[in-house]
Amino acid sequence: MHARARVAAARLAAEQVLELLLEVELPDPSPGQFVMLWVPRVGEVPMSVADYEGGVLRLFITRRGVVTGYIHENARPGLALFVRGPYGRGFTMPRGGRVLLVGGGTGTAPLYFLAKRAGLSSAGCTAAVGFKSSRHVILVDELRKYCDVRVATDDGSLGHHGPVHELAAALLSGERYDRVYACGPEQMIVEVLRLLEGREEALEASLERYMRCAVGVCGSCVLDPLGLRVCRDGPVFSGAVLRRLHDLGRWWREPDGRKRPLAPQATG
Amino acid sequence: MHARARVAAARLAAEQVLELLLEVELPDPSPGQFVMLWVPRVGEVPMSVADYEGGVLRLFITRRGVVTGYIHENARPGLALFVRGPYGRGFTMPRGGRVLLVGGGTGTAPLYFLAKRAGLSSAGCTAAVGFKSSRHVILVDELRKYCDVRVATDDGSLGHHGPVHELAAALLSGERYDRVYACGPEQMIVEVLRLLEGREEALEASLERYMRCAVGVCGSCVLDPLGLRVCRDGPVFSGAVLRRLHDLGRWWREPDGRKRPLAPQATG
Amino acid sequence: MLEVEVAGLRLRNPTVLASGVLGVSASLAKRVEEAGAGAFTTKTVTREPRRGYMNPTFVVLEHGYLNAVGLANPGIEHFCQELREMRESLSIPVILSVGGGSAEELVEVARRGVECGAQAVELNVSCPHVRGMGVELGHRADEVAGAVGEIRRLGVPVLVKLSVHHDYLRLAEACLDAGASGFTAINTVRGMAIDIYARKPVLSNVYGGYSGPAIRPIAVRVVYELYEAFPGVPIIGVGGVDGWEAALELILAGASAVGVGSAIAEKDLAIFEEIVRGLKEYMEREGFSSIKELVGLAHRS
Amino acid sequence: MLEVEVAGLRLRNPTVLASGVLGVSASLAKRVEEAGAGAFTTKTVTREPRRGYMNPTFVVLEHGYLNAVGLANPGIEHFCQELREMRESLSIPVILSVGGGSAEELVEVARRGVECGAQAVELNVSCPHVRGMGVELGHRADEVAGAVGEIRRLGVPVLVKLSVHHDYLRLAEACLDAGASGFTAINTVRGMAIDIYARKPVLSNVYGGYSGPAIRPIAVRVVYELYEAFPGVPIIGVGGVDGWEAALELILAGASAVGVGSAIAEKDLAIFEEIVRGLKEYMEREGFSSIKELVGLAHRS
Ligand SMILES: Cc1cc2nc3c(=O)[nH]c(=O)nc-3n(C[C@H](O)[C@H](O)[C@H](O)COP(=O)(O)OP(=O)(O)OC[C@H]3O[C@@H](n4cnc5c(N)ncnc54)[C@H](O)[C@@H]3O)c2cc1C
Ligand SMILES: Cc1cc2nc3c(=O)[nH]c(=O)nc-3n(C[C@H](O)[C@H](O)[C@H](O)COP(=O)(O)OP(=O)(O)OC[C@H]3O[C@@H](n4cnc5c(N)ncnc54)[C@H](O)[C@@H]3O)c2cc1C
Ligand SMILES: Cc1cc2nc3c(=O)[nH]c(=O)nc-3n(C[C@H](O)[C@H](O)[C@H](O)COP(=O)(O)O)c2cc1C
Ligand SMILES: Cc1cc2nc3c(=O)[nH]c(=O)nc-3n(C[C@H](O)[C@H](O)[C@H](O)COP(=O)(O)O)c2cc1C
Ligand code: FES
Ligand code: FES
Repeated sequence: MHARARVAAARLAAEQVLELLLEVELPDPSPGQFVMLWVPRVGEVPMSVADYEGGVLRLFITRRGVVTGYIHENARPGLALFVRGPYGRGFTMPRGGRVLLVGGGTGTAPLYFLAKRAGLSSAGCTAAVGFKSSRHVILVDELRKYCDVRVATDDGSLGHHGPVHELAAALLSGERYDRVYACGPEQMIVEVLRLLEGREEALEASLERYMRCAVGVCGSCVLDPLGLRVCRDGPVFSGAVLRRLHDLGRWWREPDGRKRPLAPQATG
Repeated sequence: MHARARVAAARLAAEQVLELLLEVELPDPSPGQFVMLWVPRVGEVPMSVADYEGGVLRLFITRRGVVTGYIHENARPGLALFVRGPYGRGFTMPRGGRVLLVGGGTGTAPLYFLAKRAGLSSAGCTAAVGFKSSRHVILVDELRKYCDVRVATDDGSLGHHGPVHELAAALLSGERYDRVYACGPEQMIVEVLRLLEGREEALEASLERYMRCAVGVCGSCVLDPLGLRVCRDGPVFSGAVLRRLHDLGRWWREPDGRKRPLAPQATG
Repeated sequence: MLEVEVAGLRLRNPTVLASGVLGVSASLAKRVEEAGAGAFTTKTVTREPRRGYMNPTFVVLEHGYLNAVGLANPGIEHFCQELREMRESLSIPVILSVGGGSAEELVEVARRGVECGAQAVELNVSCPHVRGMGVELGHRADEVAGAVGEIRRLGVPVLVKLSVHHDYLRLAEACLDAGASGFTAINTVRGMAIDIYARKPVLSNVYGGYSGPAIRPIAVRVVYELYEAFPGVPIIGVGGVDGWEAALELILAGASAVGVGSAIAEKDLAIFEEIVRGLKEYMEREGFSSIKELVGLAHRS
Repeated sequence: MLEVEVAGLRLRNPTVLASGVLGVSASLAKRVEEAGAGAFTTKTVTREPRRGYMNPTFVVLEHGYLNAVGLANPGIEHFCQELREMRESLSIPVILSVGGGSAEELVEVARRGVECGAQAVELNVSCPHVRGMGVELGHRADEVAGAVGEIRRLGVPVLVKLSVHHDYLRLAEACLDAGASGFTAINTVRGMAIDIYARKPVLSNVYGGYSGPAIRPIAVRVVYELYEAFPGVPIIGVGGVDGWEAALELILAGASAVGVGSAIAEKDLAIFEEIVRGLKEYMEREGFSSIKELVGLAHRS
């Protein structure tokens, strides 16, 4: 069953991105894990954990369709939402060494959670984060506590003008890292994977697929040809695995199980 | 479900009384508690725990009808029986002071278990135990390790000639005890209760009734007028409670729920 | 705040002792009242005494319980005395559970029971383990409805106890047409257990009735369906009530009161107070002033 | 020692992936084979693609699971490709679960499925949460039997998946007369859950199918009854298999093989090896040399 999660605070953190603080008792999530967020009579959707401390769960929710739209319009303190989880395998915690985080949009959230939980510092952590524009930026100031942060925007309104993988490319050309963590649009992950080809950095990246059960039973979220379930075998996968996933960057499995070409905007 | 209980040893301890040693993993029983012993395709009956140590459960089984008859005829090492429990409330453990045990027949078994678990010694414990004849005696030698034992037999073939409550009466007339524990035929318990009338000794005695569920649900074993269930509120009751039980020594509830006068031999 | 009216019976709180569980004697009835129950249902009583089946008749499973007691009961003539005593000593309503192999028998038992003091009759046409007196009867909707009609004339409320093994909506409708006052749902679900070391069925009767927390989702659904199909008709929700949350789930589904059965194996009679306290605290926390506001609330959008 | 034959299919061990659970792609099928399963059942496939219901479609309960996925599937035409890949990459048998609203539809899907490589057909006439394609179909025994007869002519074994919500013995008999090769029992049990704080049903579809350990006693009973009524007819026992003990209980009741479904939520694919190892060790300890000796053993005295 779900745990009741009362909205403690809800604010628009950026354009189309709602930051939710939910009071809810959960088994302690690890960075990269997600929860299923149920809005009674509306729907249930997967959301990455952006933080969990003192019984307060933090989520960043991009407005997309029915459920996220409803939340954007109705979330105010006191509203009861419902959560189950946390689910999935999160990131391997970095043990020393130099770390590069590559985030796109709300994909920055789980990376922030990772940086915070791992207690990273800008000596060991560089973060390249990309957004559509300066109005879409989230978590950058907070992330600076743990990492040396570089920002990119699609329209050049803040930081590097261009996709975030270009920032990553520049960083990678000047430096060797021990681990690279990526979360964001799947095309971004494909680019990062390409950047790391032939290099020694261990990559871990988080994926999204349509989900139902979230516990590895229904098969809705499976990735071909390895038969990996995003909800249980992921959502975080290693670079070695990602390279063998033919679906990556190409195919999205619809609720009926058919695959359609992955739209560029499939991820927040 | 039941736990499998393999017969490790089965021997006729006395006339019509089989001593069974069963290898079985159970939650540790306390003296006065009982188990439900299931013989597949034959039946299931309640049996008092006579000992439980090192994963070996000891029972003393008087031959009565279908189930006990089957066990008497078929129990040999290796036979699989099945046990659930332990159930019920056992005896309050004596904390120092002088203790009198009054046992009749296989009713001696739980008293022996009590003496052993409480670590009594003949300085603090006197036991009066009665049997039909010298051929029916069980546990007397073992009980001597913990108590000063007096034996009575109905036919005088060993010890006092007469019912065991006469022995108890004699002991009580010469001495004050802190606690009296009784287990045996219900008429014996009635007699002990009578002996203690107006005296200060705290009595605890164990009763038997027809049982089904053994967990306090079905109501088969209820005693009037207090509505006490032998399986759950008992089988051990205090003297104060016993005095208020009109059924005591008078009525036995049949499997159909009707009461019939308690036959003198209703207890082993 | 917890008082409810169920089919004309006034209950101080919505907990009811379910049939077959401790309902054999006035002495136990008194204890159940003292433990806090809102009403008391007797064990199912038939015309003739029944010994029931041989042990094992009850099995404790991981997620529930199995029983095949076999409708053991002393017969209505003998039980009459217990009923009289119950009425003398209890202030909570006494519901007589009635069983039998035919409409005639049901009516006969009910009539005698009402004479002896039963304040309501529950027709057990859904016992899953007694041939001829159980679920089969519930399949004969017309016959059951006939019995309902006649018993109704005795002037006491008549509840019909339903089973998932019936076409319960159809049976319910037939009974309502005949004047039934409400429903008790659900009886146990047919099930069995085999011991993997004995390699034999555990119950002497092989099959039995499955109860306990495991069957709650099934009970919730039947109650929800009944409430939807027959709004306003009182339902005693039974099945897997093992605490206040479970009780509340059945109430939200549409039950005006909830029966407590095999959970007594785990929590003993303390469960009644636990449910009452839990419901009260929930209502205070969530801002409800009467339990009636919660009945069927899950249906409203 | 664990090899079994079920309706002409040779299984290296008696574990089968149950329908609807991971059965959507050849890639998952391969993983299930690698995890040790003896056979693979696909998700139920219909003629047209189905999106299924909105989330929540799956609820984790205390004693089991509820789902109302709504027979989501890509439709047989699209699934054909997955079937071909399954046959290419798997060495364990692939059972195609077939759904539909009529005998005609069932036959059409089965025919295409067999063309694409399905080695056996399982008729899902017992999904408890899809109107028109579920349990209702099972109530029309003649129609189902008709479909069985036609599919039988395709030359593959036909299993019929039964539900407690049917008159399953009657349905089974009609199907056997029409040439059914065996049965799969049971499908999920209709149930529902209400969240006591949301005060709403959790599943978007309100009702769903109840699975997991809680339903095992119900499954054991259905399997036991089928074995008793139709000795020698193979049964895949499904319902609450969460380890080797549970698997064994169904085997003793009469199942030649056992389906594993929602337990994967708790134990993941490791459950197949766990069952296989557990059964082997049990057989060694207890002195059995072939699992076949255990099938239905609880019936013998
Ligand atoms: C592991 C994981 C973590 C996620 N974390 C976040 C996050 O932190 N912040 C965020 O804004 N979004 C996140 N998402 C995406 C988020 O789940 C979807 O945006 C959301 O489900 C859209 O729901 P909707 O009803 O508003 O949109 P709809 O109109 O229903 O659909 C819009 C899009 O979202 C997809 N979608 C809908 N339901 C689901 C579902 N159950 N599972 C996966 N995709 C779905 C649709 O396929 C479609 O592409 C995550 C997704 C996954 C799988
Ligand atoms: C708490 C308790 C502890 C007991 N401890 C012992 C013990 O240590 N040693 C011992 O020899 N006996 C003990 N008994 C009695 C024992 O349970 C019966 O002797 C046994 O059940 C007889 O079974 P049967 O099938 O052989 O006899 P049956 O022919 O079935 O019946 C013979 C007598 O036993 C009674 N009986 C049968 N089944 C039960 C039952 N399920 N519950 C209660 N009474 C039953 C009958 O009513 C009848 O009086 C105990 C009983 C109880 C209630
Ligand atoms: C030991 C036992 C005996 C029962 N006997 C009866 C009975 O005589 N009549 C009846 O209508 N229901 C009987 N039931 C069913 C219960 O009244 C109830 O419907 C069922 O157990 C589900 O509730 P629970 O999960 O709270 O136990 C019995 C149940 C148990 C466990
Ligand atoms: C998520 C889920 C989806 C299911 N889908 C189907 C299905 O499509 N077809 C079918 O015949 N059974 C389906 N079932 C039922 C299972 O095959 C199985 O009969 C049932 O779950 C009982 O087994 P279990 O307790 O091992 O889960 C589904 C079960 C679950 C949990
Ligand atoms: S969502 Fe069901 S397997 Fe991943
Ligand atoms: S044996 Fe069932 S209540 Fe005591």
